[in-house]
Amino acid sequence: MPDDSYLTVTGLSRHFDISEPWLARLVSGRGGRLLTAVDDVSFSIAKGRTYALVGESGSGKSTIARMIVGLERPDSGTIRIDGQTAFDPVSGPTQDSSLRQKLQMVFQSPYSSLNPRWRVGDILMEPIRAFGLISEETAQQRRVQELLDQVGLSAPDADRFPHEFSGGQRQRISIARALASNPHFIVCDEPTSALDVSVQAQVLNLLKQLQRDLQLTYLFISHDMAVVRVMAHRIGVLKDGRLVEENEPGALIESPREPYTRMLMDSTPRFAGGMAG
Amino acid sequence: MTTPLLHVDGLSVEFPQRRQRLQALDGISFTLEAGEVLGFVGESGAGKSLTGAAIMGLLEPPGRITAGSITLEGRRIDGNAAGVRGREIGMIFQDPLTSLNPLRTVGDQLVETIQLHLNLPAEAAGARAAQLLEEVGIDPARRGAFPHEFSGGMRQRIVIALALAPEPKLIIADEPTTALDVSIQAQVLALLRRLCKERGAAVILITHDMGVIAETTDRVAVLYAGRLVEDGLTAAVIAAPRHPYTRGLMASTPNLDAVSVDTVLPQIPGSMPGLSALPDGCRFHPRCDVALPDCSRVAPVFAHGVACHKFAAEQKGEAADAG
Amino acid sequence: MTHSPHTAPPTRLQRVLASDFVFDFTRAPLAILAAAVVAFLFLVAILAPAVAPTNPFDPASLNLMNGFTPPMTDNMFTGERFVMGTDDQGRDLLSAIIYGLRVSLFVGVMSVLLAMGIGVSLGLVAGYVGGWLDNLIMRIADIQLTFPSILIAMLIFGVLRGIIPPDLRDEMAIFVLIAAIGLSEWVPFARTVRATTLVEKEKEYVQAARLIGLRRGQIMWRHILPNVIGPVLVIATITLALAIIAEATLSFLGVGAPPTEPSLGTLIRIGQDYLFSGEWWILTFPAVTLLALALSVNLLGDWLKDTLNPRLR
Amino acid sequence: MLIILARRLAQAMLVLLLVALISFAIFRFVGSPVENILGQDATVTDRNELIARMGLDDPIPVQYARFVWKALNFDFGISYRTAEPVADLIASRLPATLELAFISALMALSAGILLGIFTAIKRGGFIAGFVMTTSLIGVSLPTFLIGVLLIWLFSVELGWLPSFGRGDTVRLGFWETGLLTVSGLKSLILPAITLGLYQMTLIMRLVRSEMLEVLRQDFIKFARARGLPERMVHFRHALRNTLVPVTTVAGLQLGSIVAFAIITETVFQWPGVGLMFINAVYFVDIPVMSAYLLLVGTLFVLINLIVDLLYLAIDPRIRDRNLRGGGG
Repeated sequence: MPDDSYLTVTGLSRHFDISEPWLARLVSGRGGRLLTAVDDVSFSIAKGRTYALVGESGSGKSTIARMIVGLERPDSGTIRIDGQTAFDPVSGPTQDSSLRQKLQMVFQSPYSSLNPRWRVGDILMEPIRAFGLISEETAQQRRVQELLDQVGLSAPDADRFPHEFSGGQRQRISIARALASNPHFIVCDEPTSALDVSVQAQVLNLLKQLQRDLQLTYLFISHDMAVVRVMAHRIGVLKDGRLVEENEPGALIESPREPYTRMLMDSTPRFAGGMAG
Repeated sequence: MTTPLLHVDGLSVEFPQRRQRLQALDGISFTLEAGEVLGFVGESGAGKSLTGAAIMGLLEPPGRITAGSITLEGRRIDGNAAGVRGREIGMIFQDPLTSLNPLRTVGDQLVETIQLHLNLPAEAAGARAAQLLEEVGIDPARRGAFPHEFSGGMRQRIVIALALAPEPKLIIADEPTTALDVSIQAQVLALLRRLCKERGAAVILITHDMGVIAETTDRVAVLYAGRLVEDGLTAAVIAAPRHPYTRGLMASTPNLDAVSVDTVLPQIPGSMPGLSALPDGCRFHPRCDVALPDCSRVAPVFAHGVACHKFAAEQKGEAADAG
Repeated sequence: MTHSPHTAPPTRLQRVLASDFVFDFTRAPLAILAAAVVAFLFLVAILAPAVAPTNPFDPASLNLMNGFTPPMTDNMFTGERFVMGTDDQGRDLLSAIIYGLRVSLFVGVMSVLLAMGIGVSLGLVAGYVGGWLDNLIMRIADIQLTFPSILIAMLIFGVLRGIIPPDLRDEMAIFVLIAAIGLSEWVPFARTVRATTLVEKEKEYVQAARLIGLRRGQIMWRHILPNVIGPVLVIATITLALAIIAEATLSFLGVGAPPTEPSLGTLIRIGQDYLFSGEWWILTFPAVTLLALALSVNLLGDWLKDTLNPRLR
Repeated sequence: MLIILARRLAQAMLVLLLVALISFAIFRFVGSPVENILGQDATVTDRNELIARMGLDDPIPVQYARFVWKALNFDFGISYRTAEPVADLIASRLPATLELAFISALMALSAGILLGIFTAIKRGGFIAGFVMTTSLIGVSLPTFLIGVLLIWLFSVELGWLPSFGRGDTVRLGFWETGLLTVSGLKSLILPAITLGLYQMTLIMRLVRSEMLEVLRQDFIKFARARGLPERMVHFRHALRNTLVPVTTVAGLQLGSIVAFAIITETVFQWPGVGLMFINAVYFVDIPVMSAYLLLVGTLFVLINLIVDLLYLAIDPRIRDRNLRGGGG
């Protein structure tokens, strides 16, 4: 593993128990069944870079994202973040809050990722208070305004409720909330798949700009090859829970080794002579 | 000149709300020839699905048509679309999960549609259903199965079979592949296009995806905030978009052929206005980088396949130069 | 909702006044009427000692000679007049109704609060924590739901009566009644809150809260609870009507409010005995009050349901 | 299918045992059975003898098992109040309640479903709106008040129908029916309406809201888009899907008719088990209360079982989900 890797995942696996209830099993004589959602996945992300996991629904990409941030427990494998062990099979997940503070997540849906009953200011304030980052009230307010500014919103927006914003603006609020705990690493789980194309470009550009300004490391989850192409420094292709191919974007797209990768690209609609990025 | 298959003229749709009336469609006009595949493209809220629903006479109340006419082969169908629904115009919706009645077998639902529209005896209708299933790539032996026993892609094939069953002249497909995985999307679109071409049925394909438009349609109509902003042959529009919105929409679509991760994507600032806060003049002007003073005051006239003051002014300039 | 980034956001009051909720209310005459009736009845009940012509519990105010005086007629012995007439013991019916309303509303409101407290907490826990706890709570709810709440209330009432020594039974009756009705009505709250919690818990804002290390209790209390208030409010209103009716029913059956603290149901029970002999007013006035109360609360509940869930209109 | 049946049966048994446990707890721990039988001034030896005879000194699980065993043999003990065997008491009164409940349920279901469909399809129409508003009065009117008002109108003022009792009855084996005599039928009318009206409004409102929910779904829109006429959309597609959820709740409502009969029976002095129960509550006649609970519990579990199986028969999705697992 290269020394500059920020996140290293080794042999990550996750199974879901989809067995029938015991009585039905008893009567039918069938044993339990496991669904393998993630199967022995290993990769690492260099500091300040974007690694994209691309795959279709059911490929296990979201499960990986959730395991890395600690929302779900892996069955096996290790996760190391910034030199610290975040999960290993022996000691389980670390409860270290300084580690948790370093990783954040931006979710897919701009509608359900913000609590509709909370004002934007309170939403942004929550991580600041939860991690005890700033104790003084006016400094907290200042920080909220700074965050809003960073994602292209204005100070009075702090007093509004999420439903007063468009989808793109809500996704900006989501990003601001992720930034609130001064993270080094952000998992972006399909952050633009629910957005309109013209707004998607804004959000993607914002993520890129923040990466440059704050030296952030991204794990970018998507089903869209074209989006991944413009975002990632390295791409991993997932199929049925396995990492089938991994490469630099240019090389991957020009000469995919796996037929699955080629099929994914061939079925991505594009327009002839298309406008290059 | 022969009568076109479908002619929509000045179609306006309104949704009365608590405090105001929202004008969801404003003066949409277009023509569709038999066998043509026309794409409607636009972002959410642009009114593309509403246009489809209005043609079918399936606007959700309290939405209603306030102006304009819809003619199918020279007959007015606005106001009495029930007569042509299914029989002459078929429709396919976005979500194949919910489009089929979960409590009845797919064969049942097919036979029901066939018998209703084609007046066939039960046996012939059954045979016809089996044949249709075969055509969309589903084993006819599975006609006794319930919708939940099929995968998403299979279900959308069944929906296509249902829409084609009465041999309609026009199919309106409203985001037919948005809910499906990319690999299945391409197959379903290809199937839809092939079956319609074979039967000489025209298609209105509603989508937000420029790539889908480029690969599937003959002609494209671009909608923005309830108005038609550009209309033309797909190849021509993609090669040289005339409306700044079309241009921006295409430019901001990420592309597999991008050069490097470090480039900034071209973007349109802001977002499409909600129906309750539509700007005066050209509805795109607050986001437009080439807006003229007139744009904020006067709605541009739709001419030469585009509704744009800037384009009209350039045309005039060229004409003057030439003259 | 329109949004322009540079105007100052409206204040809380402006927000409330401009909300669709208030807008719809001002355009629903039936809802306004119902709200007015409910508010009036509540006010009368709260101010009972001040607004009732007499205190029906004060033996000094009773004159047996006044018994069975029809409404708005001079009593043939004493010459007194009563707006709504009197009952068998010469009690002023209007006063009895006002005090009865007080008992009915007190029992109704308290039992709804009890049911809501139990139901909302159990629903939140079942929905959010899940697992065997969820299974246990929901099985109990299922079983209880199979039995109509009035039967459950009667059963609880009967059991509590069995436990409480006979000499305390009348004294405790009101509280037994509240416990019986409250315990019989928690299930709809729990089921709705659980269903909403199951939906909310999967939403990404809850996961975002987990990511910053909030504990389960904090997430339930701060994030999920505010989102279940809408449906809980609707159920609370409907349950209030149910509780008022349940109380009246129990009292009518003679297993509710004690004779020392007659509720509307008790008054109707008394009135029924005199229906055959032509003293119609003893039954009619309490019955009309009860109906007006239950109907208004139901109308409000119905309107709330439609407004908070506009798809159902 | 067999598996589901087995699971449902097992669940039903479990619930029944639980109901029996509550019933037993009431029987055993509410008040003192010994005092209730002997009175407060019995001697210690008398008491001890009774305790031993009733087995009250055995371990609680043994007592519970004995209670269940006795209940299976229709032995519910002796009423404290009338000193009759509770089983005889119930047997003599059950036909009256069941006849009343059956007629009311029939009325409530048929009228409720019809009106529900009508108000859903004609939503926004004048008559449907009127029916809906009126139904709210139905929900707000306590059952006992409906009864009292009916008595007032039809018995006191008009004198057309009897105000109390069951009228003449005919004995058919062990079953005493009032359905075969004119006076029996006349006596049934008012109580049946009283009992059925509230249930009818509930079922009507339920059917309406379920049907509206179904009518909003995509497959209905797609059915219209396929050109199916409204009549077919409503009756072939919407109605069946509506009846799936309605079945469950309607089943529960039917069950509750038996319990609501308590109120009606009190108002009309109808000699059924409800009237028996209310007297038991009033006089703290524990054995009767506990037996009634057991009886009603069994009835509800039975109805639930039938509803569940009906559900499985109607909805193929449930059938498969249960077979494939994940249910519970």
